[in-house]
Amino acid sequence: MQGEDSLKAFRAEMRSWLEENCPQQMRDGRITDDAICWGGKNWTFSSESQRLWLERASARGLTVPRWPTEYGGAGLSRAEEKVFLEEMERINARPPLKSFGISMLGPALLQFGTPEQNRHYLPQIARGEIRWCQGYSEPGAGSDLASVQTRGEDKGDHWLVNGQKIWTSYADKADWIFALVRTDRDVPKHKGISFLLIDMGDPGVTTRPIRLISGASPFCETFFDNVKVPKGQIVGEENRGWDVAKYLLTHEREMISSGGTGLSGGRALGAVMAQMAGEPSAQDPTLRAAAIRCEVDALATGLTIERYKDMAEAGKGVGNASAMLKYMGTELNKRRHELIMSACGSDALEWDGPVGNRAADWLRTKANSIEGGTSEVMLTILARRVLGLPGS
Amino acid sequence: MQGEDSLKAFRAEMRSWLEENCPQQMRDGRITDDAICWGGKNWTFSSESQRLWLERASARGLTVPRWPTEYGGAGLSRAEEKVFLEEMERINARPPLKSFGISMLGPALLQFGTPEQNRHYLPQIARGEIRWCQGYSEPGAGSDLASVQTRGEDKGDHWLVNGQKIWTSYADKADWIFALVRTDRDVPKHKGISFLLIDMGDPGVTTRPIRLISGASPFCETFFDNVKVPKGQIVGEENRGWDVAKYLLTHEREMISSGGTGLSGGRALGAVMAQMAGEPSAQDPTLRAAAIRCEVDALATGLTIERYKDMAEAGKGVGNASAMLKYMGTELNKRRHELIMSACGSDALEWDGPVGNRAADWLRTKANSIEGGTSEVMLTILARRVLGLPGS
Amino acid sequence: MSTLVKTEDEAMLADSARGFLDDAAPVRALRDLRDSGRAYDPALWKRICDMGWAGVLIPEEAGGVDMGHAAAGMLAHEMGRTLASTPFLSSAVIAVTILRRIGGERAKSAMAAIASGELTYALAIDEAHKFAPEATTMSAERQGNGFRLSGDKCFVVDGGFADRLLVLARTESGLTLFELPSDRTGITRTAQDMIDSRDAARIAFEDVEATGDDVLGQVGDAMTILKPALEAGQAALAAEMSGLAAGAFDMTLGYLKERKQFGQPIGSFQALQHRAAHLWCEIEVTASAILNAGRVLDGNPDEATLAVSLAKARATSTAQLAVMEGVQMHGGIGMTDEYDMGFYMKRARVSAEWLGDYGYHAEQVAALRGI
Amino acid sequence: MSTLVKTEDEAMLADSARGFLDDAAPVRALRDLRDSGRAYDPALWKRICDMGWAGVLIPEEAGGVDMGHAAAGMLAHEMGRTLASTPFLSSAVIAVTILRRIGGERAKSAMAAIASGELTYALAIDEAHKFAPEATTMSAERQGNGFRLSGDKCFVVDGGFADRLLVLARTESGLTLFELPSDRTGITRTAQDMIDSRDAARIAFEDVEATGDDVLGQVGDAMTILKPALEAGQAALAAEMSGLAAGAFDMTLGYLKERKQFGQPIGSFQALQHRAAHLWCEIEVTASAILNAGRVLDGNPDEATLAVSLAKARATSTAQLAVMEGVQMHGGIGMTDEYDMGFYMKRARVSAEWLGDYGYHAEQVAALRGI
Repeated sequence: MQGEDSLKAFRAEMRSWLEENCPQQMRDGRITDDAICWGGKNWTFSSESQRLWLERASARGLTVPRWPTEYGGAGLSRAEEKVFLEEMERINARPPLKSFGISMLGPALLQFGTPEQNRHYLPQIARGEIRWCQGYSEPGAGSDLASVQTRGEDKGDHWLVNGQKIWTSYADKADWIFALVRTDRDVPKHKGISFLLIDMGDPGVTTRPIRLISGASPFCETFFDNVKVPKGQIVGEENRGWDVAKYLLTHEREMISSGGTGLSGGRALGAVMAQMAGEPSAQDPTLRAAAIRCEVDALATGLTIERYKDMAEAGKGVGNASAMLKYMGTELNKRRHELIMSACGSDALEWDGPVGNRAADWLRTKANSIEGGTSEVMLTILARRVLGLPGS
Repeated sequence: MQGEDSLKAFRAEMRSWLEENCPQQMRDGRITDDAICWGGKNWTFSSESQRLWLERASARGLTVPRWPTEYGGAGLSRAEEKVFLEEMERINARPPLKSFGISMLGPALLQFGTPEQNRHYLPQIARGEIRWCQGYSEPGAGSDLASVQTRGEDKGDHWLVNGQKIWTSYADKADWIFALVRTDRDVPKHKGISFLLIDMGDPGVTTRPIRLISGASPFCETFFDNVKVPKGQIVGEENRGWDVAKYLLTHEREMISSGGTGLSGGRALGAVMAQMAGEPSAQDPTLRAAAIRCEVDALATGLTIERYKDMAEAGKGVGNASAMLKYMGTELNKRRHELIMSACGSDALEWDGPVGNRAADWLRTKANSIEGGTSEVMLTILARRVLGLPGS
Repeated sequence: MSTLVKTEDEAMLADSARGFLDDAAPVRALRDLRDSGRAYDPALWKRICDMGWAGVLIPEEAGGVDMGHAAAGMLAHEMGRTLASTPFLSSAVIAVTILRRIGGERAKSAMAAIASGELTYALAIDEAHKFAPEATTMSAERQGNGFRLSGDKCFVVDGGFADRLLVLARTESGLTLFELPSDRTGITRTAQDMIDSRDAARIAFEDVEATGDDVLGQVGDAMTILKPALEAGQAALAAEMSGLAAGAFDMTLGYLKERKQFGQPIGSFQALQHRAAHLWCEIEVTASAILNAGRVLDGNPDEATLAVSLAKARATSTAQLAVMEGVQMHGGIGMTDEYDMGFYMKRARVSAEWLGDYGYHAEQVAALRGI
Repeated sequence: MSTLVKTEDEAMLADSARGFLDDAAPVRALRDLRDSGRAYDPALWKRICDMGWAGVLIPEEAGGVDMGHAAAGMLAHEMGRTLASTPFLSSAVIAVTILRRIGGERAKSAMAAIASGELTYALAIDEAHKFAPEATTMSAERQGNGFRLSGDKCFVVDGGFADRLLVLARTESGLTLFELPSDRTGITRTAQDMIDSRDAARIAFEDVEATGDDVLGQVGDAMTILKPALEAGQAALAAEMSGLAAGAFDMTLGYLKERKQFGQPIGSFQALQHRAAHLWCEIEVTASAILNAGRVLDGNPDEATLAVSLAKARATSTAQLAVMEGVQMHGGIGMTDEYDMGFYMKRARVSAEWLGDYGYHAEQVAALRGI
């Protein structure tokens, strides 16, 4: 554990760094998709402030605060990261960069990548130069992620990849994809899978956006038609890609769970309700009671994310229990958005109405408990692997 | 359908009959176990009023309003019964008699009994002379009701019964029991069961009360040790007792579901809360919101019981859908009592405290969703038999 | 004595409605409307009027079939099942209930025009994000023998195309209901881009002139005629939502039986079975509240508030549960626009708000039950 | 910087407490007490004091081990797991927090007496069916240099046997806290027959004389010292309830694995698996709120209200879910007195009410979060 004094000094340092470097325009606390900087080769900054903020933060390693400095991070401890995030929160700063490279591929590379791979890919992620997407799900597979049909034929120095992925987030905007590919069809389904990195610009890769009920198309279908993937672009061992995928799913669960919960993270539902709808307490006691219950649960869930991070830091692996974070976090987020819709009443029933696109946000949350493993899959993981209940 | 005029006349008739015949003391609306007249050979009336009320009501057939007059009923139509119950409710009258003979055995006899059996047993039930209990469950069987081990050996003119029942309500106070007994062990388990009527006074029948978490002992274990049951005491055909049991379970479900719900039946939760705890609305908005939701659901559930009765009257059998009434009614009753406990606060935390024995009532409700088929069994029945979902 | 069972006439009506709608107005029709940038199909409404549905509450002498509110609910239920986009609630239920109460020749001919499909109505009542008629601030200032109306309405369902507007405004002596042609000078309608792909409008009133003839009922006493109409509308909307819940549930049940995962139909998994069974129970219980509301409106309309609010509250929570379970049980495919489940979810949300949300109606129940 | 993980010292304390309680105070011990007509076992408390638990919040110079509120919560958690009937919360948490704030030699020797088990305390605060300290009406009238107390208290937990009573009463200048020996003239204690088989009493005060020395803190300013003590008590009670939930859950999980029905262990049924997993999630989330409350009380006690009310609210709903699922999943056997689950259910109900129920604490959270 770190001394209070050194943390106090670090806090002062961060506070003044943020004061000097975070552009005023980036201090509006907006974390909706349209306000976020996703980076990538084709990224168009929404403003000069957004560009500046990414440039300055990544120069200081603060797009990926806990990564080693040699890979573009700031090498912060868990306690320091907490302080940094609290100081960000204090001035309502937007995150300088958000990406699947940071939240998903990065952690997997740090665990399974070769030093060469890490030196090559991680700094590009940290600087927001390459935008990544994830290629796991396939049509018809649903919750059965390991039933991978996309096939990689061994051609000596490369794999020849053919097949189709679905639910690839922002594949149409991504530069690269990390994908599960079946490289051995003669072994049980969890065995013969490899974890490959594929350039979306390669010949044979095409995408088609999927229109969602919210009207937006954050997901795509992605097609591979005789795509050549050099052997160096595998993470982990050949046919052991499921290990990488499982590790990464755990991270994904934590990420999805933490959307806007927590004592310090995210704005309270109550505040949103009051801002949106005047004084709901006076107007609708039923809604207010539900909002209070949601707030109680959100605060406790936020603390649980903190606690699990603290446990991980203390070397107490949480393993399958991370399914709890995913389940509770996403179900809570759905409840929260139902309540926000209620608070906004008919103002939220229009696309881009007087309170913004609340309806699209609300509809988007319905996918939370499906993507990255459904709530039902999470509960089954917990029942079987954490509680040790028998199979049927 | 009956004409409005004839019903109006009937209502006037009932009103004046009740005015003349229902003793003042019986107009306090109490329906808790200790206020109810259960009847039976050893019944001790709690007051002269209680005795008189039973005598008068049964003389008029109104302990079993819908049974034929030849069997001690009043032969009322469904619409007339509704009117009668509304008039009872209007003056807050206690039911003159409650018994498993009325709610369970009677309907089974009316469906499966011989005319001789009906003439013998039904009038005794209607007059509250014989108190019945139910012998279905056996130790260890739990929800698997058909796994009957109690055995009846065919001895020519009688069966020799040996075995043990559990969860027999008030067996220690009952005069007779209707029980499921295995009379053929060589056929699949639902087949070789018979439905027998057994005199609890016969040699070899003993009971042992089971103490519950509420401190009360409404249930017993009942033991049969070489009990001789004459062949005439079977309801339905030999080895077809499961048909009778199933028919009766449906009735039981409806009965358990209807405890205190409905637009006209039972007092509103809100009234109880206000009476018990002053103005909960002012004191605890969270509790009030939950009470309102409970009231909404209780009113709708009560209407559903009405609707199902109307459907049955119209010849539209509800069959397995009655599992819905049992499930919804009992879960609702549990919620209601949780809220009543909350409304009463620490006053309800004593046995026989300043608000009576609320805690015992509350704990008693926890059995509602277990006895007569658990909520889980009801949901499975609905899923498989009503919704047609496949077995696993 | 009426019972909580469909009469034979009602059952026939509901059956024929189902047959017609499955054919003429499946969810696909709403999707096509949306994709072509429209919210309403006059041809469909005309066919429906030809079948007499628009006259379900209209006396026979005015060209209706006069079957009552329970029957109207059954039609609404069927329209909910396929998300048929029609002005049934605005015109055939709300406007008709008002006109019928008012009576007289003018009302009679207006009803005849509704029955035939010649005229459509919309109710302009909301001014902010929540249903709160008593809080209406739109002003109707006395001016000579008439009035001058100024203010803004929103969430006027069917207001984008309706021929006539029923407008609640505040005069010196209190709330007053006006009937105005929607093209009267000073009225500006702006279509709202609604998530349920149905019609709704914001309507601005700028010094709109109204005469005494435009007043429905008594000046300053709108609620006497408006309250029964609101309740009729709420009950019919609850019925529509119960149909919506049933439609979403049927789709989900079909998927549970057909979709395989880990080598088995997902409907064989006990957790999903229990949730589906629970949802079915909620739908059944709500159905009772809906039918009861119809019966009470038909038999004792001045004492219908409890029954109606009960129905709308239950329908709201049940429909929301049905669509949430529907999307979740479908998994990813339920999230795609290509699949119909999303249309159910979006319509459930809009209906949840229209004419009073769960909290509004729960408070009505609470007040009447002394909680 | 403290984290939401047990320190090594805390983990050792919790482990040894679990070992001791499983052996010396399993649920069986509470059952035996009840069956012998007693609510409290002084011998058990003496053994616990000998291990130093009563001194967990007491400074070392007063004979304590001074491990803080998080550690106190861990002890309470373990006592909750086996439903150990002890005056830990009343004496070692609530009374000690007050005495420690007051300081001085008298407080120090009182704390030493608590640590050794020589003295027990009870908090006499409730006067009606709900926790509402600010609404206290019991009067403490000025009389010479002292006061004369009159009024009735109820639900005084451990009040049947405690040596000393902490009594909240209202003087002319406001709420004032008194410490009185429970045998002072004019005090009458009546045991309440509690459903959780633990000790509680109604206490009547009839012209009870108190001197200025009997006042804790300032006259008219009880809340300054009482509030931190209430919060310490609420946090420890929440921790006890989290232990109760864990104990009930462990028993249920064991049953799910062992009990067979329809030829399979019932824990293999997916619906029960999902419900068990959901309950486990709720327990885990509540555990975070509990540990956080302890950390905040230790680090920033004057800003602990949000953390404490969050913990008590979550602990209440979680414990109630755990015992309801526990009884239901056990089926009939869970309803019998012979089985231990009922003891958990009854204790959960009493703890739900003590020191503020869900609604009370939810309102505290709402007020602090601006809802």
